Amino acid sequence: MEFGGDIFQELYVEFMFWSLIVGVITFVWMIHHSFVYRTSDGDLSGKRHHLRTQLDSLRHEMKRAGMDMEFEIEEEEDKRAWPNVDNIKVGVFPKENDNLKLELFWTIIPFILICYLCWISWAPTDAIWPAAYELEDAHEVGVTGQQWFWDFDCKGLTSDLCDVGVDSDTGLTVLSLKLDETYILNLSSRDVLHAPKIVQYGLTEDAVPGMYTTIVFTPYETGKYFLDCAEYCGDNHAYMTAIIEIHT
Amino acid sequence: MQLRNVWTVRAMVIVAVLFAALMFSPEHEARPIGITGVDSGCYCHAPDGPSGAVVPSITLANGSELPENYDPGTTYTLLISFTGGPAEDYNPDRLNTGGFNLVASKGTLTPIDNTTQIMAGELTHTDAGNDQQTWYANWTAPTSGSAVLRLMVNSVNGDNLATPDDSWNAVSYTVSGAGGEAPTMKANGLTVLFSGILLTAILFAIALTYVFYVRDPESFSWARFKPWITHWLTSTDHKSVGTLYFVSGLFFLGVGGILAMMIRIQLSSPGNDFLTKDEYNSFFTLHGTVMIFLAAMPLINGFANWIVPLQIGARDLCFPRLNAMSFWLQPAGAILLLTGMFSGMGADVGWTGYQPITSTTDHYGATFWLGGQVLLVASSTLTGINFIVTIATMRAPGMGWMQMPLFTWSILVSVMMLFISIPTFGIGLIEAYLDRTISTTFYNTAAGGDPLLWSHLFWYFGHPEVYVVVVPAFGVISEVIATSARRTIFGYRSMVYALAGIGFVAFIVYGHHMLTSGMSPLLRFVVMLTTMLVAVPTGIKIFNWLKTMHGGSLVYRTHTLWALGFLVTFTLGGISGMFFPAIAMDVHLHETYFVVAHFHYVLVGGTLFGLFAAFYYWYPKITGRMMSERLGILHFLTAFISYNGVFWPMHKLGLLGMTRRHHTYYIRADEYSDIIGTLPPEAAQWNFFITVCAFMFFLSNLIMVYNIISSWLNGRKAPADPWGGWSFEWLVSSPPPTPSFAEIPTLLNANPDREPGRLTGMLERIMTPDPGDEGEEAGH
Amino acid sequence: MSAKIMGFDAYNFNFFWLMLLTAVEVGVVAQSENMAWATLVFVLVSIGIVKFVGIAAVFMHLRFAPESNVLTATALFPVIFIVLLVLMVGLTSPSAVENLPAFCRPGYYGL
Amino acid sequence: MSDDHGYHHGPHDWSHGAPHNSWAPIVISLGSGVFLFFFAKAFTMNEGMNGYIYDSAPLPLAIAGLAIIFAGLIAWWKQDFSFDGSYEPQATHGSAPFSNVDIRKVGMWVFLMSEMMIFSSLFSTYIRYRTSIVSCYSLEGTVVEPGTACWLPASYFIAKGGEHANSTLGFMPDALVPGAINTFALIISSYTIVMALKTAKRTDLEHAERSIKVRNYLGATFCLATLFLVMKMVEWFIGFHIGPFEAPSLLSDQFTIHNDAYTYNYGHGAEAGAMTVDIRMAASAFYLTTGTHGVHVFAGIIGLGYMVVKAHKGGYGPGNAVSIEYFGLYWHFVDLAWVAVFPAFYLY
Repeated sequence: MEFGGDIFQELYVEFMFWSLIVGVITFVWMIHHSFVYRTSDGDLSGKRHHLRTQLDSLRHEMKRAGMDMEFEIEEEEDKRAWPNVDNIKVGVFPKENDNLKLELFWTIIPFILICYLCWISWAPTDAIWPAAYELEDAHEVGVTGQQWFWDFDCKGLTSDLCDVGVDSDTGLTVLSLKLDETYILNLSSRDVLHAPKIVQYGLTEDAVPGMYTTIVFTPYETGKYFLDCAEYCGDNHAYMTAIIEIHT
Repeated sequence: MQLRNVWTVRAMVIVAVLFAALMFSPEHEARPIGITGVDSGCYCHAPDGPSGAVVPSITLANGSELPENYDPGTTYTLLISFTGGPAEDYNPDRLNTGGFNLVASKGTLTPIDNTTQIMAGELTHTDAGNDQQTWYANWTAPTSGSAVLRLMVNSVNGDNLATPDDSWNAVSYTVSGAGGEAPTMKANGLTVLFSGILLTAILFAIALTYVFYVRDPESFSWARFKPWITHWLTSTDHKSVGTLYFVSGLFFLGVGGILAMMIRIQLSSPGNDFLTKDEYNSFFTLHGTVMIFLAAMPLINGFANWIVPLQIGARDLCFPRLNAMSFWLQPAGAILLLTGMFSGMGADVGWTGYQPITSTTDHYGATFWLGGQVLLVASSTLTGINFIVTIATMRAPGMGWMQMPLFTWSILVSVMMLFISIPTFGIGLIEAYLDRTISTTFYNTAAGGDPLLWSHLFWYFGHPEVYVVVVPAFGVISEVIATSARRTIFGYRSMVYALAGIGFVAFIVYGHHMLTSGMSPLLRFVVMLTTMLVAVPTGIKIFNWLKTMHGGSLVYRTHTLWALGFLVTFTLGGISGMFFPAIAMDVHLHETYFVVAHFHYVLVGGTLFGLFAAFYYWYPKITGRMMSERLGILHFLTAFISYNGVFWPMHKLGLLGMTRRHHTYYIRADEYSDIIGTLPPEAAQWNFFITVCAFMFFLSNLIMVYNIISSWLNGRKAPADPWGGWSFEWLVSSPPPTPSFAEIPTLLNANPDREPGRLTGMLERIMTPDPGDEGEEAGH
Repeated sequence: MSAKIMGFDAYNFNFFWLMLLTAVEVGVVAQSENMAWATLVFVLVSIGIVKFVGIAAVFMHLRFAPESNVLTATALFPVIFIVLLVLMVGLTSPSAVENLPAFCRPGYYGL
Repeated sequence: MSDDHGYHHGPHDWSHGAPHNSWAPIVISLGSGVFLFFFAKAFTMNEGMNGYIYDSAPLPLAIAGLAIIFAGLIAWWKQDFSFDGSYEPQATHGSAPFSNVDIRKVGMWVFLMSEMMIFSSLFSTYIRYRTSIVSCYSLEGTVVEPGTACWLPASYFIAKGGEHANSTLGFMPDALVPGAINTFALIISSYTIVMALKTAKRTDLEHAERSIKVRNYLGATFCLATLFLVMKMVEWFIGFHIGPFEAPSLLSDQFTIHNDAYTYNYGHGAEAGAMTVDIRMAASAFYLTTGTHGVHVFAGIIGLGYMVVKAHKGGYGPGNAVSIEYFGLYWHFVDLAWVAVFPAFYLY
């Protein structure tokens, strides 16, 4: 199983796909422009003709706009190493350079994209946050955080369904659960915020003192899984770990 | 031509050398044992407080008392034991009777049989040692200083659960040593930090003094020095205050950098003990706070102070004394923030200061940390008033809202966000401050307090805050790209609307920081949808910047390079940001290094790169000297590459589930080898690589500091308009006189016959001055 | 600034009514022993709003002054953010995820 | 370098010859730093042998911090004292829609924006807790788990008279008297300050006579503001024992932030009973919000003190009457905040 669980993987691949498309568009565009339109002072390498024509068309426009008075390209302006396409001048708000269609285009297209992304990230909501009525046959297990250890409570489930022990190699607390059973991990805390993070299944939820939060957890592979604390809780934050062992 | 062919080549060579150095740097071995487990064995079986029934004790193996004074270096065999409690009451067969945990402040503890073991530097029992009430261990006395042995035992009824009838107790013995303190051999994190800060401060002071000396030797007679220092302490001129902002901002950028370096040393290998847990926690807390509040925002304020009045053609901000005050509140706040560190009790709560740990941590530095931030809130409020009012009321004739330079617009938007959102943060801080002092109960869960209230108040401010620090960078990039491409910015209006859109959206998305926090599910759902909206205005801006280059003639100055670098890193950061609002992904990515990578890509690659671009762009205007392009390009190449080396791998680490704010991490090796979800061994190599790159990044920025100083002393004299910008700051000489404008200029407009769209027209009817007023003098 | 409301000087007029309303407020509360709290709250809120408007409009010169309109706009600018603040901070209560309202779920739409 | 003394353009501080440099900012800032530092040191509870203890030794230093702030304020005022309204800076013609509005007025309104956010944050806190914590007040007849945290609003003591419901004065609970007086005091003070503004603008009076009237109006405002704070102290700490009125203070009613086992007498007659509940949260919200408002009043008193002195020296005339208006804006806002705080915390 890949990190983060299956739903995460599916979404991740989808998002990566669109990210790559956006990234490639942006970077190709940027690299192209920053090479094609490059110059350096005192040199119009390559683009002189292109720019000159632009300049002439600009002059022509301004003539039509009757602005030749104000917008005569002056001597020193003309001697400048680079053509002043938009006739930028200190103290003058420069000629506006925009294109409503284009701007609307890259307002709407991203909007459609994020609508799609919202849609696909909304889809698995029921799987991540199941409604109460979907959890009638789920087993409730209490997980209480306290500086700095996890305190599991099987709430009277049979030791086959849920059992608490100590791992012989690492000395960590072990919560052993049964494969393919749905568990509601009922989180709370005795002192400060904690957050059990079952890394491999990509599940995190804060354990908040004074209230109950839940993680719905359906193990679908056997093994010993690592659980650590994802909400900063003091000195031994890093040592606040446990093991969830899934058996058949 | 020259520029591209010669200097870049040299820079490339240096980068190649750096990479070679990286490649041949000794490959790092994951520590064979990984990390060994929890060291909290002593709280674990007993939820309630200590009980007097249990009597722990430490004696020497022969039963005699511990000595008053130890002989340095000798090894004592300790007899650790306890009596009383459920171990004897309910536990006749003496199974799982209990355990202990012994901490020695000095000296070393060593197990002598299989009943005891060392976990994370503390001595505790093993499973084999579970069934007894006495244990033996060796304690080797330190060379000097008095040692405290703190013993905690618990006496349990053997059911492996934390039931109330289990109980524990603690006792400490102090064995004073012979002779005084000897220097410890191990590098103490705090010592290193303070040496670093002290070094930074001294170098800074020397550099500044040297610069001022060289620029004006006479000022070093006391007669001249006194008015000089008095000016800097009391000036309310926006330029002087801006310079003060730069000085303090750069200094604290250094401090935050040193903190980051120490964090990276600690993480360079799993189970590293370079920092203690306490130090590590305080360091990442203060790294965040210092970088956001004392480095990024002062630098932004520095540019805002310097450039905004020049750009809108005003002689100064409208409330200069308030402006000076909002600067001077910052050092005062900074001292408070860091006070705790000086006593090794710095705030250890993370820059978010989540409750209830902020109210309950025994590091009293946290109280001062809160107080210091209250001052910073006051400072930001004053800054807000000043800039909003200045930009709203002191614009030169002819400069309607839709003719303001984009940097001014970005400052206006960011200051608006800050100003509207920061009072909530202030109230949250005051509540927490009072909780810690006069013990009100806002975040005391026993009294019905709700820790999430703090998260709400904090993030209602905190999310606009991250835009507050990045939006000015947008403004800078807009100016730099347009000027370097010799074009007007593409889609000025859509840029403005995008800025405003970002400013508003910031307030309705803050909940995505709390998607796993247990806040109202409905609100979580709403922010999951709204958060993605942020992508639209930022996308508009990025595409407009790219389109601006089209048909332009891009000249590669240092600030151009930084702007392009900004485009790369900020696009990457923005894309990675799209992963969080999706709940199914956030539950995995929450509080992992993927988050760290994301917001460093946005804050360093966004804000800091933008600020660097601004430094190279406006330096000539501010100092009147041109900056060295050679050093600038060198700085860009080294910094950009090492920066990506630091933060790109963090994405991978985060996806693998490396959790942030841990002072160590778990490698899938040895006894962890069969535990799925611990980090694969190569993660240790990646962390080492990150550390090396982090140091390269840190050092590469010294190039800019050197560049600033050397160019200030002997750079070419700068013309009024070195880059060919259009806004008013290029109208005045470099450096600008005081007051900047002998007479207020009037902005001309190159688009007289432009018929606006419907929305624009409506806005313009409200917001553009009547033509009749053109050319009149501002003020009275 | 000597504006008139119904012939009276604006300040005096406003002052008179404010005093009266406050008296009513206090009186209502004094009698609140025998009064449904809904009524109490309703009275308090409505009187509060009236007093609010009175002070802001007359004493703070959001009426009867040349620049009143733009300043009123300035004063009303934060209202949207205040509404957001009260909605998101004041009126949400923390809860576990299975309490997500059904209409937020794909299953609710048979998806 | 302070070479632009008497530079007669630009902002308020530059005009009327006020020096361009000022010690006030750095002094005030460091003063507030000192205050916050030693306040924290004095009031941080350290774990002692038996429970938590305060160490009040640094308290004088916290007060010294306040003194430093005040010194900074005086430095500030000395620069403004000579301001006679000439060169009142106005928005440039270019800056629609604010063209020609006094800049200080805009500044004051922008400042009030952040004040609004401050009070709405406080109210969000209040609403969140009021709606999420079960209210003892509405529990008449029902018994919650003893010792649980529940919400006992201050109005239980103030509006309903709490233990002392049957008041000697027939029509209202005694404990409401200070709050009622405060409400009227604030509204009257709002009136007096606009009257001060109106008078200062009158051109039909001799300067001396006008100055006296203005001083009297401002003085009246000052006294009413002081009365407000005194009444607040009375209601919190001292209690109200005048004539027929017999109202104990909230302190003597045990309505304090440290009281985690408050004995609450609920119901009347048959279902009457008592239980211990934890009312610290209600008390915290009450004292923080009303305290914040009180701090605003205190700041207003300090400002009024300066203005009274200036008016006494004949400092106000039609030229700079607007200064009174701008302080008035702040003062009216404090009144507005009270209009919201009084019903929410004292009456309901």
